[in-house]
Amino acid sequence: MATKSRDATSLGATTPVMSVDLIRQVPDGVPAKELTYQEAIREALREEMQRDENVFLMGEDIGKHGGAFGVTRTLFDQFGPERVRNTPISENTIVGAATGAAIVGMRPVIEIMFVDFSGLAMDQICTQAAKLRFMTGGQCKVPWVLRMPQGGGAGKSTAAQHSQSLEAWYAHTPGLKVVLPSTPYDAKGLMKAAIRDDNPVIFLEQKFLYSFRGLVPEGEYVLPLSQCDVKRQGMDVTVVTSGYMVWHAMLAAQILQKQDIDVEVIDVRTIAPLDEETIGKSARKTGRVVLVTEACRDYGPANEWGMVVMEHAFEYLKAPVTRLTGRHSPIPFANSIENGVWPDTQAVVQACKDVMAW
Amino acid sequence: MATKSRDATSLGATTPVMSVDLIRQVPDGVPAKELTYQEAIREALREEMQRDENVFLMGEDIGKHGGAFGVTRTLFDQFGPERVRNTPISENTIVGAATGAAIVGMRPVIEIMFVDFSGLAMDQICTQAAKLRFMTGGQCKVPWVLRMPQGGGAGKSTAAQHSQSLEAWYAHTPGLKVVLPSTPYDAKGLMKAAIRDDNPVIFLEQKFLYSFRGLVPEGEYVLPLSQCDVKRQGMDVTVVTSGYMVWHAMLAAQILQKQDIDVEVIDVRTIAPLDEETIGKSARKTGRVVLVTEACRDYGPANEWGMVVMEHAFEYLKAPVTRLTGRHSPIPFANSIENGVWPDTQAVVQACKDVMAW
Amino acid sequence: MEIDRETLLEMYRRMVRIREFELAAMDLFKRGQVKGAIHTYIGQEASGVGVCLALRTDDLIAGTHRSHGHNIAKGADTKKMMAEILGKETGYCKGRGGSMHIAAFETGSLGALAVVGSGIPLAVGAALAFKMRGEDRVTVPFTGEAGSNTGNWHEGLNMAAVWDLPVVFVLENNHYGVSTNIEDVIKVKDLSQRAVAYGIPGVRVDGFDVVAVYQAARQAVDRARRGEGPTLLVTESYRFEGHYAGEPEVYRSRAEVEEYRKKDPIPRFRDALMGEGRVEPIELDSIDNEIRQEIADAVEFARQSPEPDPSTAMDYIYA
Amino acid sequence: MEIDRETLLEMYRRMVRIREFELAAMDLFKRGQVKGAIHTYIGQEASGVGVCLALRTDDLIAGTHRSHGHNIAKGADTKKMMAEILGKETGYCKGRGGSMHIAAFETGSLGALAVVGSGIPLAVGAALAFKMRGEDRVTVPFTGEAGSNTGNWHEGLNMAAVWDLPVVFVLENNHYGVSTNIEDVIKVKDLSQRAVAYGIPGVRVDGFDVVAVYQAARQAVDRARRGEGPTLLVTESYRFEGHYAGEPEVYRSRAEVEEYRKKDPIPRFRDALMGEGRVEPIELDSIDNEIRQEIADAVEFARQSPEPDPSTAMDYIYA
Ligand SMILES: Cc1ncc(C[n+]2csc(CCOP(=O)(O)OP(=O)(O)O)c2C)c(N)n1
Ligand SMILES: Cc1ncc(C[n+]2csc(CCOP(=O)(O)OP(=O)(O)O)c2C)c(N)n1
Ligand SMILES: [Mg+2]
Ligand SMILES: [Mg+2]
Repeated sequence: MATKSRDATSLGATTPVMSVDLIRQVPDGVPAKELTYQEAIREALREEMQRDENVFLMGEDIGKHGGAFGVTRTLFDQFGPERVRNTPISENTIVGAATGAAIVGMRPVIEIMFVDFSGLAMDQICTQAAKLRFMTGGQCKVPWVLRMPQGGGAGKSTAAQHSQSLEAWYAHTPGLKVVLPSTPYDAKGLMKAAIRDDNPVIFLEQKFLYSFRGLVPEGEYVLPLSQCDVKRQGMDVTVVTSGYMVWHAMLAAQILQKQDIDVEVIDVRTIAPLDEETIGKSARKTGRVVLVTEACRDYGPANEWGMVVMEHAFEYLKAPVTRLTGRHSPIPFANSIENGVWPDTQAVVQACKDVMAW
Repeated sequence: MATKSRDATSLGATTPVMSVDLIRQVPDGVPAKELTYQEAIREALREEMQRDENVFLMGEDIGKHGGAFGVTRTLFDQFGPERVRNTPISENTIVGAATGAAIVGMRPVIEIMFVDFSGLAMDQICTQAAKLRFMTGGQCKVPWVLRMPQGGGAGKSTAAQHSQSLEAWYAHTPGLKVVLPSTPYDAKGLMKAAIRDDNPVIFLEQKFLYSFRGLVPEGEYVLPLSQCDVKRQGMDVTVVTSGYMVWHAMLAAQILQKQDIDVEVIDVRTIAPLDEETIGKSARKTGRVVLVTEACRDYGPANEWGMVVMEHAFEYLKAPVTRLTGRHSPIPFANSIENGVWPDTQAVVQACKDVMAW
Repeated sequence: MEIDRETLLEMYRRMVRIREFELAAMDLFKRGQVKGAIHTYIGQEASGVGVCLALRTDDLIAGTHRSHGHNIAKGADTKKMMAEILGKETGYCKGRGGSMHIAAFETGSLGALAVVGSGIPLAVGAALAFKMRGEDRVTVPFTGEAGSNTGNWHEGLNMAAVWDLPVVFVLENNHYGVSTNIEDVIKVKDLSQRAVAYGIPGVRVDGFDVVAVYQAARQAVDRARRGEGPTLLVTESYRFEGHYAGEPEVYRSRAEVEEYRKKDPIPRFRDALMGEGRVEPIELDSIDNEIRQEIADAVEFARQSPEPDPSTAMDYIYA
Repeated sequence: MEIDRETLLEMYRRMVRIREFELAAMDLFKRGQVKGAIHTYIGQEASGVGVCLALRTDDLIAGTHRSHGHNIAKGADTKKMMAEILGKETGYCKGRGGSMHIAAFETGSLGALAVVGSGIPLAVGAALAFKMRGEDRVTVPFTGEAGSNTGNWHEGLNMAAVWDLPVVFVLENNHYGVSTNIEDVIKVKDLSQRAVAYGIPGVRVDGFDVVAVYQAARQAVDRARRGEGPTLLVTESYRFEGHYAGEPEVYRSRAEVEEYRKKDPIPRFRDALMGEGRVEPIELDSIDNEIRQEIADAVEFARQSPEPDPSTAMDYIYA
């Protein structure tokens, strides 16, 4: 029997009620405040700009307007037009300029309004910035962060050129680091790490998550790049996922708990370089793995995780690793067919039950 | 025990002697001639241009000069500057112009000199051409072919910006077809199919193969897209591969035969959409699979094949699916470290022995 | 250039049609019935209408994120337009595209691409095809002033110039790219000067004056049709509404907007028509009424239309 | 502008150094000792030398696929240059880059990028950093005439112009992009006119005349240093050799090449120096001899140097 990898097509998407309590990351006792994912990113930018005068922001309409999603709002008033710099519509040159500035010691944090537009900047991102240090035998380094909102959310997205998830393109490029946080806590801690990192870092922000709330420590903290985060421990089945899909996985885990299925949720919050150990360890423990990504299926990011399981846990597998991915299609505008483009809680629940039943 | 996916780093590359006889595709009795991979592509272009006046070529220096690798040489003299059209250095616009021409009924075959430069054209390739038919609800179609030389060959390549294998970027984009032929026979037959196809087709040509010779039928023929080709039947282990790596796999199979290991070689000559059945069927038969690609490892094309095996043949697997890929690194200039960037015959032999011994 | 009465009335009709369509679309948006974003053309009607009335149906436009007006100016059916905006199967793009990708191929379009500048290469390529086939058709890519800073724009104008292609590059200067004023991203004051870099004519015209736009467009289009090559046509107007419906507009003053609203191309043209005494107020009123009814019907049609059937989700990905 | 004797002799020295370096590199290539391609600067020496002598060491250039000459003009060590071309650990890029990516950061470089036009944004960004930090440093991206058709070129000049950045965009017109003559891909005859589109000065100079280039570059560099913004500097010369060593040159006649060789910038400058009587032939001869020896030593050094150790293959991917 062949287990079909399923895209979400068949399963009508349900817009879930995601409670803050679904993911708790701040240890009890540590003073904390509630922030949205968007506020958390802004706070990280603000703190790093205060800490290091070499950090500056560059992008289209990031000034007074605050960017397409308001992430940089108020930073313009605080730091002014030099350090919160509006640019012409020139994606490739925004990235290339960041590279030039980084080579001479700055730490630019740049924004491309939607990851969908980054096709215009692939040369500067993947062919120049990612390779420059290597090509020059270490004569330079390129410490920039490229912020790119990506992804969708049932009923929220805007068709084929404003809704994609493209982490796979960048994760396949040696020399880049790729981050995709799922919570306010991770977003702030990873952004600070990305800014301090000496390499070009692709920082993907899931648009639908901007309004999600979560607890963040009052005090300063920085999270390590290149580590998966076990968002939930479980014994029966491992769900490897990232971004918005983490929330579906957590909600699914809650539901499955009631059915005595104990789910471990691994958040690949740094997509590349990948922390293989954490995935391998969990797969060896549970022997059952479901991969969940928003990106479209073929040649997608879930595959790398699946092969890591293959290489680290083959003889422990009790069922085939299952892919649950975005529909392999451009993203449509109409609700009736945008529904089901992305996996949702129900789809994760079903996939976990299937691997348990296999 | 964890089986490490190996990149070729550790194994010094051997430049193999690839005999024409390694791959025989023309049935005995069928009148055939020997052509190089490059001549085969040129012949396909010539025949299609003679057959259909809407077919024309566009790219940098493809005229008298014949393109960076001489593929279009003599076509300029035969068809003239209108249909063999030199362009300014404007990759994104070359592709976009082909899209516009295709929408109004032409069948442009365009060239980007090295796939490495295609980062400049990703917007027109992946965000426009691939999605236009869908975005417009089928009001148009985009029948173009984008030719891009790619890949390397030990001692032959020219560093980080002229040696990559980037099929994964394009194969991850719904709406595109991606072809990567390994022999003169496939190159000609698939090019003709690509030109006649009504969708945007990425036609990748492995640079090192241009001089490879092989038999091609005297008469006209067209090969189907979206089919894997079983280049060699075997019972013990399946090697799934494409492009230049197919030759290493075939040579490895010959060597392993002497050691009583019977290798099946599957040539994924159309990378996307992928023919999953052929891969699944073979994996169920042999229960042992080695994936070989020139592309760098992480989030690379081999992973899709591996997950297909997982989904179609899990319970038949006698050993973990092994990845043998390009080193996950920008490609260096110096021979001493370019050696081992790509898998070679010895690496394939070793990987097959390992899965047999597992 | 003498413009006949029918053409003048058609100019008026299409401008009003665009205006009423946009007002209705904004109204639907405010009531939460439109998903995603809509970018209205209010204030810029004279630009699209002046240009498109200088075109034949078999000439092709390439649209942008702001192309409701371009399509209607080219003759698109407002029913199928409105249906598309509501994501219905009866829309031009069968609901797959929505507002940002709305394109009426039946009245001459190459599609509407929401990546700024990306429509330009398509127009260049279609024009190349026309030239190669000896057809006297013209293509018109629309771009906003901020779009002239993209690499696409430069590459496209250069390619069309060296090959003398029948393209009229219409650069619509509404002074802002989202929140960014043109002065902050373009140093040259007269955008038509950018034509110098390509050795082609650059023309600048009052984008609030539909007749002036029409006349300038006619010259450029005729030139292109005669095989004499591309022209850069800059129309100067203003975006009366936010970048998208509901956009806060923190970057400009109400006063500035009010100043420009005084130049509203529709009342201005109305007065001009009546002033010349060639048209009776009642004719224009009846046009207004017709259009209002047409748009009301379009909204009703769109509302009643079905969304795409989920079973068709995978259609149109491959031909 | 009065140019002192040392500078004049240094101009001569660097031009000869480039010429001899390229001849040696071609010789090595012909003997199969260089892998990949080499793109020589022979015939264009006056352009790079005139520009780079107008720069300080802490000013930065951005190179291309054809940057042997740019680096040497900026003061690079020919030993490390030759070692890089042979892929040795002692090369500027530790053998990782090779001819097309050769870049001497120690004498002021941002790297050499082989994707045409891709170095321009880097120069713009570094200049932005200098301006933000109040440093009076200048950046110079070199581009060939064909590179001015890339989107990067347009976006880069526009961005530098609107921000008044200290960049001197040097456009080296050698009349060909690989096999393609400039007339087939650029309609405007005087490339400096492309500056009009950005509202910045455009200057055109004889690229065979090192003094003329130097003087034009000095003005543009000083202007940039004063914070008055970028300049487009076009140097008109010619590529004496094939696009790359061994390239067949089917696209131009021997006669055409011979005509241009008569303008060879080195003998021309030699004669000028002696004509003015400011320099004795013997001084120039001794420079020639010094350089020949230097290059012979460089070749020897490169030959003797070790290739990168395989154990270091994964170095320098991440910082
Ligand atoms: C390449 C690209 N960058 C950014 C955006 C986001 N965006 C959408 S419209 C717009 C402004 C366009 O301004 P202009 O070209 O003047 O057109 P207008 O909206 O004024 O009609 C921007 C930046 C985009 N769609 N494409
Ligand atoms: C974007 C891009 N397209 C194509 C090439 C292949 N290529 C290398 S050099 C060259 C010609 C460049 O001409 P020009 O800019 O005039 O520089 P020159 O070689 O004459 O110095 C081309 C097309 C490339 N390196 N990059
Ligand atoms: Mg605008
Ligand atoms: Mg040139």
